[in-house]
Formats: sequence, C-alpha cells, structure tokens
Amino acid sequence: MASLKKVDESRTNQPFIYRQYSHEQLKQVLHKMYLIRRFEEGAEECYTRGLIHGTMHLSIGQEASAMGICMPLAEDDQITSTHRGHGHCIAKGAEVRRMFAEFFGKTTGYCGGRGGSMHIADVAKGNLGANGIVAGGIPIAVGAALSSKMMKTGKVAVSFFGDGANNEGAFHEALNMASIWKLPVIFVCENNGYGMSTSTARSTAVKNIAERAAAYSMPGVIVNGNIFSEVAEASFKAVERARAGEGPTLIESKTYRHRGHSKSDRNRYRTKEEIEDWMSNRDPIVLFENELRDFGIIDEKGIQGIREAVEQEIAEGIEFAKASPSPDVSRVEDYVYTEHA
Amino acid sequence: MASLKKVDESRTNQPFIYRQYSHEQLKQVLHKMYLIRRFEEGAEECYTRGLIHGTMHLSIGQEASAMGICMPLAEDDQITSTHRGHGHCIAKGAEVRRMFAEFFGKTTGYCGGRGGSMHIADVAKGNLGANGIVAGGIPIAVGAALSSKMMKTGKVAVSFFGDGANNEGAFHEALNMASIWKLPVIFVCENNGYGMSTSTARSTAVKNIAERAAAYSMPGVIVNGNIFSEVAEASFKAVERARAGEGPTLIESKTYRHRGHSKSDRNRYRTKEEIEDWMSNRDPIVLFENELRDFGIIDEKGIQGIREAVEQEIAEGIEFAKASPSPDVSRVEDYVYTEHA
Amino acid sequence: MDAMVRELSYAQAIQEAMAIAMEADERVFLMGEDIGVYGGAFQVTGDLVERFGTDRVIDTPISELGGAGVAVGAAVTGMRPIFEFQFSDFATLAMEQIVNQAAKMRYMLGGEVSVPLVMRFPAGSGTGAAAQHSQSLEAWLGHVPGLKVIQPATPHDAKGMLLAAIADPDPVMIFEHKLLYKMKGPVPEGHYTVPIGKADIRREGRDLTIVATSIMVHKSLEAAEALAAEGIDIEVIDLRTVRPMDKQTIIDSVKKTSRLLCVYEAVKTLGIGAEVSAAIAESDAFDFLDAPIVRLGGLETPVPYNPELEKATVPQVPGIIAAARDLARGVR
Amino acid sequence: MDAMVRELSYAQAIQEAMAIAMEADERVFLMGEDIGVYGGAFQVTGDLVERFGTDRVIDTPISELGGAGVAVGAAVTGMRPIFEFQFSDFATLAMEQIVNQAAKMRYMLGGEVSVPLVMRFPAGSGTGAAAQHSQSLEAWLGHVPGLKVIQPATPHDAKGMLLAAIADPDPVMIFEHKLLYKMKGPVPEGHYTVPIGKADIRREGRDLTIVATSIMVHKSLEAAEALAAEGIDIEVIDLRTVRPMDKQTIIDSVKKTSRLLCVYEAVKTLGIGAEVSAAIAESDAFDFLDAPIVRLGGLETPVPYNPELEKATVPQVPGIIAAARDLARGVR
Ligand SMILES: Cc1ncc(C[n+]2csc(CCOP(=O)(O)OP(=O)(O)O)c2C)c(N)n1
Ligand SMILES: Cc1ncc(C[n+]2csc(CCOP(=O)(O)OP(=O)(O)O)c2C)c(N)n1
Ligand SMILES: [Mg+2]
Ligand SMILES: [Mg+2]
Repeated sequence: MASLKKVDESRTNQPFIYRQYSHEQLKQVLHKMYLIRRFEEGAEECYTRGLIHGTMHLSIGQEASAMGICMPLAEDDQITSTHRGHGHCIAKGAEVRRMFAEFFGKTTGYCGGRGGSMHIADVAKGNLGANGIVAGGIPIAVGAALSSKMMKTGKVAVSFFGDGANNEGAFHEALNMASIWKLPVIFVCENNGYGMSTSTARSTAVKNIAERAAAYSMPGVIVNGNIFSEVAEASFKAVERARAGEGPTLIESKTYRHRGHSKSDRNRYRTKEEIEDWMSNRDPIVLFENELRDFGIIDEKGIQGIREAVEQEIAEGIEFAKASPSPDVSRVEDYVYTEHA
Repeated sequence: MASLKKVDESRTNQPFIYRQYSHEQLKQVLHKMYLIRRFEEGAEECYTRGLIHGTMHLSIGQEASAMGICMPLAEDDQITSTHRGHGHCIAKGAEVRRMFAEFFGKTTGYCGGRGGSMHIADVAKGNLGANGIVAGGIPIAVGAALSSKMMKTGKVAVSFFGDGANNEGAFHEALNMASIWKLPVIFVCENNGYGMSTSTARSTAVKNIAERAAAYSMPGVIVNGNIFSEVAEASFKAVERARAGEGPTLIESKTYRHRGHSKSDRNRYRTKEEIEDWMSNRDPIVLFENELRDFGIIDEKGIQGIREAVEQEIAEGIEFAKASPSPDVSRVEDYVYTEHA
Repeated sequence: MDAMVRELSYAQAIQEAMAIAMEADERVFLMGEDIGVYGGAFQVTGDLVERFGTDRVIDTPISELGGAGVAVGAAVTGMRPIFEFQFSDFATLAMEQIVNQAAKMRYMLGGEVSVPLVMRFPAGSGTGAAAQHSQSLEAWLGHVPGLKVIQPATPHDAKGMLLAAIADPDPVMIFEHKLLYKMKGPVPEGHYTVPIGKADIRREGRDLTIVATSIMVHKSLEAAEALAAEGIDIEVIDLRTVRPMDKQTIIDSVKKTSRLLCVYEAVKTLGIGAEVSAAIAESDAFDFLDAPIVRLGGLETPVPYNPELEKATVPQVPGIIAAARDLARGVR
Repeated sequence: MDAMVRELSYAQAIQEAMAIAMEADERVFLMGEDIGVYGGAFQVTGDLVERFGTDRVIDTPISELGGAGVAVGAAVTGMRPIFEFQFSDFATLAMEQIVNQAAKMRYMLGGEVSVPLVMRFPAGSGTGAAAQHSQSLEAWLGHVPGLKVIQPATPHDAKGMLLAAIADPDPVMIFEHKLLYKMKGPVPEGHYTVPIGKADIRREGRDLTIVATSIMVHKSLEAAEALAAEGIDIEVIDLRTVRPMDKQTIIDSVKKTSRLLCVYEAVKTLGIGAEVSAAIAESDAFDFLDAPIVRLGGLETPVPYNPELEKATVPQVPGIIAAARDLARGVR
C-alpha cells in the first residue's frame, strides 16, 4: 500500500511516473489537470450566471485521482463514472466543448442535451457515462469486463465510485462477481470523506474502504488521491493484473472535494478549517506542479503557457456551447428506442 | 474459533453446554432436535401423499444449528427466519400442530393458512417469520434490533440466513448498519455448502463467510453447525455481547442439508458420496445423542422415551391439522389491511 | 380564525406534521439519507435533528434496500418509522422490502402483525435533474395491495394526510412533488388529519370533470379559471389518494358533467389516469358519458435534461386548456 | 408440413429459441441463478449448459441487482445477454438496473448506445408458493418507456417472440406464466420470429371482445367455447405485447363487437386491463361501445398459500363465463 511517506522516499529514487512516462506526457497530465479544474470553475460560473440549469457536482480537488487512474488506460478501455464525473470524462479524453454543450443542453453535447452533467459520457473514448444512481455504474463496469473476457478484446473496465457508494448492495454484489469470475475490472473508490453530508465514520463500519477488498479476495490498495504519481502507479499495477487475467483490484483513492456536495449545500457538516486545510496544503494540482518544477520538467514559463492554452480552450468551449443549437422540441421522443434502419 | 478438534479437548474439561445447562434442559434439547427432524419427515410424507401442496425446503441435517442458536435466547428475543425455517420455528418455541395446520392451509395454522411453509411464523414466541426472499429477513432483524435499542427492551434479534444469501446486497447493507449503530443483533449464516445448486466455491469470493465480518468490524465466528455445544456457545457469547450493547456478531454455522433444495431437485450438483458421508458420519442428532450418552446424561431407555413422545406429538399434530377447518373463501380479503376497531 | 390564515410552505407543513407526531409519540422517528445535519435534500426535515437528536432523526448510509428493511423491521416490532427516500427514483432499490415485505407481511402472517410504516418519496420532474431524478412512480405502488398511496397537493393536505399516515396501522407511501415543496398555503396549527382515501373537489363545475393528481391539480385549476372566461365551467377533483381510490366522488361528478379528463405527470401508459378512466368506464357513470375519456399524462419517454424538452414531457397549462376546451366543446 | 405438427412444451420452445440464437450468434449468452447444472428453477434452460458450457450459461450468485447490472453492462458493450430471474417477484431487487439504467441509457446518452438485453420473468400464481412467489408485475415495466414488455401465451409465440426479442436492439422483458411451461403446442422447427407489438386474434366473434393476456388467453378461449353453445359469439384477442401496445387491433375489434371485457391475472387496480380500457375509452371506438368496459383482474390482495383461496384471487373460467354472458346480454 502506498502512503504519503512512500512518496517522500521515492523522491530519492524516481517515483513511478518519472520512470514510466516522458516529460511531454507529464506536461500533458498537468495540462489536463488544469483543464478539469478550469472546466468545472467555468461550468460553475455559467451555472451561477444562469446559463446552465439543474444541478452539478464538482470534483475540484480530486483531479489527480481522475488523471492518475486514467493515465495507464488505453483509449478503448472503458469506464463507468459517477454524478461527480466531469474529471473522469476529461481524463478519459473528452473534449470540453462538447461537455459544455451538453451542460447547455445543446444538440452538439455528448448526449444531445438529453443527459446533462449527471449523465455526461463519451462512448467513443470509452466513457460509458456518469450515473445519477450512486453505485449504479459498478455492476455495469463488471458487465463491460465480462464482455471483454467473452469477446477476448483485452479491454479493461474501470468503475469510479465514491465512499458513500461502498455501502450500497450493488457494490457488494458487483465486487463478489468480479472476483469469482476473475474479470478485468478495477474498482476505484474516490474517498473524499463524505457521502453528501455523511462522513465515512458515520456511514461505514470500516476505517478504510480498501479493507473491504478482503471480503472479495481481491487486492485492496490505498493511495493518496491527491498525488498523481501514487494514483497512476496503483492504477498501472491494477491494469497489468487485469490484463493478465488475474482479476479485479479495489483502489481507494483518498481525496477531498473543495466545493459543497452539489449546488444546494450549506456545508454544515464540515469545518471551514478542514476545507481550508485541504485547499491550501493538499491541492493536487499545486502538488503536481511543484513536483514537476522540482524535477526540472517544467518551469514558470511552461506553466504559464499551459495555463493560457487552457484558458483559451475553456473560453472557446463555452462559446461553442452558446453558439450551438438547442434540440427541436419535436425531437423529444428520439432515442427512446433504437431507430430501425 | 471453535472447531471439531476443540470439542474433543473439551470432552476432558466439560464443553460449554454441560457447564451452562442442566441435564433436564439438555434432554429437552434432544427432544426438540428429534421433534424438528420428525416434523420435517412427517411434512415430507404428507406432501408426498398429496396432503400438503406447494413446495417446502427441509432443514434435515441442520437441527443442531437451529437449536444451538436459539438455546441462549429469551422467549421475547426475536428471530427472522428463511425459506428453510421449520427448525428455527420449532427451536424458538412453536407448536408442531399449528405448523402442520399451516402447511395444510387451515385456519388453525400460525398464518391462518395464508402463509404456508415459506412464511411460517410464531410472533408470540418471537419468530417474525420465514421469508420467501433470500436475505429478505436480514434488514428486518436489524430493524427489530433498532426497536430494542430505541425502546430499551433489552431484546436481542437473530437473523438466520444461508450461504447463498451472503451475496445479496441486503446482507451487506444490513451488516454495515448494524455495526455502525452497534445494534443487538446476531447474524447467523447457516452454511450448508450450497445455494440451491450453486456451491459457495462457485458463488462466493471468500472461503469462509465469517471472513466477511471484518468488512463490518464485527466478530466473525465459525462453528461446526452439527455440534450443538459449539453452536450454543457461540450464540451465548454473541447474545451476551449484544445485550451488553457491544454490537452485532456474525456466526457462520457450517452444516449440510440431507435433502434436496426443495421438492424439485434432481441433486445433480453434489455426489451421492458427499451426501452419504454427511448423513452417516455427521448427523447432528446422532452426534448429540452419543455425547449425552457418553456423559451419562441419558440412556437408551431415556432416548426411547423421547422418541416415542415425539412420535405421538407428530401424529397428534397431523391429526389436528387434518381435523382443522379450511378458511372460508369469502374471507380471502381479510388481513390485507389492519381492521379498524 | 387566526390559525387558518397562517401560511406555510408544503415542506414546512410536512416538517411540522413530523414534529407534532414526534412530540406526541416517542415511537415515531425519522430515517433517511442526509436528513440530519444536512436537513434533507429538499430541506424537509430541516433542523428537526436539533430538536429531536440523532437518535430519532437517523442519517442512514446510502443503502436504500437495507434502510427500508430496517424501517420495516422497526415498524413490525413497535416503532413508527418515517422513512425518507432522497428521490423517489431510488425506491427502485427498495421495492423488494416495500412490496414483498411491508405490503404483504400482515397478510402472509394471517393478521398477526401490522406494519405502521410511512415512506416519503420526493417525485416528479421540473428541476433539470434528468431521467434518473425525475420519475413519477406512484402507479407502481398503487398496484400493490397492502399499501396505501397518497399524493397530497397542498400544504394543508401534506400536513393533515401525513398525520393520518403516521396514525395509520398500515404502510402508507407518500409521493411529494418536488416543485410543491416551496409552494405556500394556509395550514392550521396543531394536530389535525385529512383522511386517506377521500378525493377533494377543488372546484365545482358543470361542463367537464378533471381528475388531477399532485402538482397537476394546480395546473388544472389554472386551466379551469382560464376556461371559465370562455364560459366553460370545469369541476376539478384532486384525487389525493391513489390506493384506495375514491371512485364514488369521481362517479358522482361525471354523472353531473358527462365528460372526464384525467391529468397526471407520470408516463401516460399505465399511469393513474388509466385506472381512473377504467374505473369510470366500468361504473354506472358510463351511461352518462357524452364523450371519450381523455387522458393527459407524461410522454412515453424518460425525462430529458434540456429544460425545454423537459417541460414538453409533462402536461402544462396550455395543453390542459386545449384538451379541456376540445372535450367540453365536443371537438374530436 | 411436418415441422408444423411437431409439439413442444412452452418451456421447451423457449429453450429451443435460446439454443438457436446461441448457435447463430456467439454474442448471445445466458445468465441467471441455477440455470446451469440445475437446469433452472422451472427447467427452462435444462441441459443447455452441457451444450454451450459454463462460459455461456452462467450461474450467478444470488445477486439480482448486481446480476442485472452485469447484464446491462455486457449488453451495452457488445454482448447479447439473456437474463433469467428465478421468479419475477425477485425483479423487485433489480428495478434500479432495469428501469434507471437499461431502459434509459440510450435516451440519456442521446442515442450513443443501445442495450440489446433480454430478461425473462417466470410469473403468476397457481403453484402454492404464496405471496412472494406468485406476483404478476408486468404492469410496472409496461409503465416504463425504453423497455419493451411481452407476454407470450403459447409455445409457438414463446419461441418466436423470444427470437424477436434477442434480435431486438433494445431491452425486452418477457413475462412467462409458470403454469404455461408444461403446456404443449405446435412449434415450427428452426428460426422464425413473431413480431413484438402485434396482438393476435385467437378467436373471431361478433358479440363481445375479450382482451386477455398470458394464461388468461386460454381461460378466455375456454369460456368463449362454452358461451358459443349459448349462442354468444366472442372474439378473443391475445394482447401478447404490453409495451408497445397494439391498440388498433383492439379498436377494430370493439368497433365490430361494441363490447369489451379485459381479463388478466395481475391485481386489477392499475393492471394491464386498466390501460386497455382507458385506451379504448379515449379512442374513436368509444362511440361504438354499447356497454361499460368490464375488467376481470386479480383480487386486491397478496396471493395466499391455501389453494382454494389462491384460486379465488385470480380469474377462473366460470367467472369469465359469467362476466362475458352478463356483458353480452347487457345485464348490469
Ligand atoms: C441510489 C442513490 N441514493 C442516493 C442518491 C443521492 N446522492 C447523490 S450523490 C450522493 C452522495 C454520494 O456520496 P459518494 O459516493 O461518497 O460520492 P461523492 O458525492 O462524495 O463524490 C447521494 C446520497 C443517489 N443519487 N442515488
Ligand atoms: C431474492 C431471491 N432470489 C432467489 C430466490 C430463489 N431461491 C430460494 S432458496 C435459494 C437458495 C438459497 O441458498 P442459501 O441462502 O444457501 O439457503 P439454503 O437454501 O441453502 O438453506 C434460492 C436461489 C429467492 N427465494 N429469493
Ligand atoms: Mg464521497
Ligand atoms: Mg445454503
């Protein structure tokens, strides 16, 4: 099991990602982490300005987890995501313009404006979709892994879910089946300490959710979800294990959401201090930025360049969304069933 | 964890039940174990002769488990039972005549002929009912334990279920809640090796279901379910723990059903040898009988006396059932809702 | 009288009913997800946890099936739980306990037990929450003997019917439309009950009967007012209870108006309007019908995210006006 | 032609359809509890595991929700699972995956995916298995856009509609009455399909239309024969598909007979007959109706264990005869 300490050690002898990935790739990672952050800040702003309706669940503060898990995945590997799925979607390769378009309810959105934030998906890139049902995507990922095994495609399936989801029966049933059938699936519990207002201490009988892996005879790994290298290394090993036909892994990625649960959250269940502490001392993007700087992989100028590129991408994405057409109300009954050719 | 070996040792220094219960009580236990066995054989015969319709699930071979768990319970402690619940019902204090009457669909049956074998209950004696839904009774027992805690009645709730039930989401959700709320409930998994035709090896990712207790931070105890003393001791400790407010326990009682799953079972999934071995070498009644003889608690004559008493009880029970009236069809809509006074 | 002019929101009315019941009877308690310090996803339980403590306002883990089962077990052993689903859509996870256990336990056990359980289901569309957070599933539970199913449409009824539900010895399922939570209306102080199983004539009329449920009652009343200007006099019946359904009130109304329009938000096919229509078509009111029985229900689609599409999937006032006018005028 | 005279049981017909599909398409596989060596609770899968192996005839743990979810995930990623519930009552545990995921995924994702999933639900009473093993829940799924729901009544249709379901790109839910499994009837050899969404006129008649589902089709035909002797000429329509419902066939029939009786086993309130009745009452067939639309459905109770009580809870031939006679003769 990785831990904060481990990373410090590894500084001395090159942490996993520096052995595994090129500097270019690592800069790309930083770029994408910014992109996730700025996408959500942009979406939040659009929401506040009334350009986006409904609600949304922001993963700000969890970017390293989404990126680290997706880094070792191939484009055709598949994921099932959650209500807090913007980061997963971008990390798996989605374009922010089509995500914004979806949030704006436009035809150019990934779901043609039918899904919105809670169902954001990018099937072409292997994202089978966010899910409005807590733990709803877990058995679906196991099904994707079953397809992979039956069709011998070599694909790996990843199911993202939160700490709150681990108390759903679907979690139990899905992990058990994945284990007895040795399926190529990775269960990623992004433990941000709370299911809505309910802390894991109040909702979950074990201290670490990874401990539950033993109940399914699969490895349970705990990583600091705010340190990209740790997450990527755990994911890499789990992917190797899955592709080798050795079965599933449960990764618990300990992280934190900076924002409230959704757009209606009085944040009564956690202290200002706690939030402040995570924001100022454990921001995954700052940590990764510093690491890349320390390793001389990027300098201020490089960072500035990325920031600016991202700003432009976001601005263009929002413009694209605004300019895109809304679906015609007469088409409301499309897609209920598959149109026969 | 208790084990076969342990009992042999304990022969030297008195196993639990001989320290805990009087000879009279132990003879009563033997009496009830016979009663369960003969009740089910009698029901089976009535079924074969077409006197009972539907289907039934016989617990023949599991009598020590039902008796051992219920032995330390007070009359007002409550249990939730399963489709294989005849033994639980008798062990908790039900009269066989009213059980037969229920199987015959008569008004004198415990459920007025509305429930039959799959819903046999005896609320007055704390049996909240067998259940047609695998794992359906587990959360209900947790609810009974919650009532006990809120109303400070000191009652303990016991949930019986099978090995197959441990893969249901309800099992996971219920054990987690019982643990975080420290409720006075005991989870008893009667592991007879198979869920219908599916062996635990094929259905369950862990070797021993008790190992899953760790996922809920509660003690997991494995006992030889065919040895009354072992089961009773584990139950006694779990009851003490529950009454002391220390929370739930998961007891895995390893046993075997001599009969097929239900009345429609071709027994294709297990070998004649396996069945034969359990029947001739591990019959819980024979084991207990021998133990009582070895300890000089009962002799042949005493055993004969019990056997005869049981025969009579069964015969009278069947007569009572036959002689009882069937419900009037015009009353079919009774009990859907509570009749307002 | 002063008490009568006091206005509360629908959510406040529910909260007040729960508080009154909890004050009066210590067996009454609340279970649900984030109903404590968070106050509930729709702030219905609000600050009740501060008044009654975490022992009686219990935050459950995210475990709908197990949570519902715990509530059933508590109800059958002497407590009176009020279980809140965060969204009615999540009841799909708990149907086993609701339908196989709570609804049938008394019957299966030959009357040996009762299950005094109340479950609350925030339902309906209109919040931009898309297909998995916008369903109206009351018809499912209305199909299940052993349950009682209600849909209060006003703050007054929300409080009175909830108090009736808590006092009821059997399981009562309450569907609350999310868009009603903020609606205000007069709510009497203190304890009172509104009977389960009685429909309410919200507006008397001669030309046409509209039977509406939940939020559609208000949309139908709005349509009725608009049509009054055109000289069409509409009777609007608030069904209020899905099971047991108050057919007599509808029959009597149809005998008077000879025309029936059913308005409900759920998917049209097999929604409440199907039962209302069938109940009239097989009653002695059939001979009084001068026109087909018309149903306005939700479209045969999941609820989409886009707000314009979302609105298009459920009946709106203009559509009700058009349908009512055509029916009253005999246009086919 | 020889193939036409061959008789198979309803269960054998289903098994044959699955075997043909599995032979033809390696993406087709079976999932369920005890469908392998045990052959299924009702011996429908029988010995298929010996033919196709445990990789394609998969015994699941007792995990209906997870199992259904795995099937949904497999379907959306290229496979064509056929999922068997051991009893339809256990679908109460899987409604989340069926209704929130399988039914809505294509819509929520704007048409980016299809979910070619078949689920089989052994349903109905008559086996003495009591309240939790005897339900008829097809109306629930008939209320859900995105699903197709069928109830074949004969071995011929069981095979042909299952093959149509397997070929269908969308989720198809098949309700199979347990008492039909042993019923024999002519079943053509080889591959053929019976279209989903088309009702079938089983018996032509002039005086009265009966719309029946599943096992009630046979009871209704029996009643029709008995009444023929009395000179009452009854048309019996086998609905076959709950969603999408073939309203036109019923409308045309009612225009001819002017009288409609709906016969179904499920609880009467909000059962299929409610939709059939409402669909006719709002159609242009309304003007042709000479009498109220009558429904014969299950009683408003759970299914009891006692065999006499159990029979009393669902429509039987004598009751159908009496209701049809009264309706045809205009008795109220
Ligand atoms: C089955 C179900 N129950 C409840 C909800 C309401 N809900 C949405 S997100 C959420 C909290 C989920 O917590 P967690 O799994 O830790 O994910 P996080 O929000 O922390 O990312 C809840 C209760 C839901 N969407 N689905
Ligand atoms: C939810 C549910 N799924 C499936 C069934 C059908 N079924 C009845 S008993 C049984 C096997 C249960 O196995 P186990 O829990 O080990 O109990 P045992 O029969 O061995 O005592 C099954 C699959 C059911 N009754 N309920
Ligand atoms: Mg969380
Ligand atoms: Mg077993």
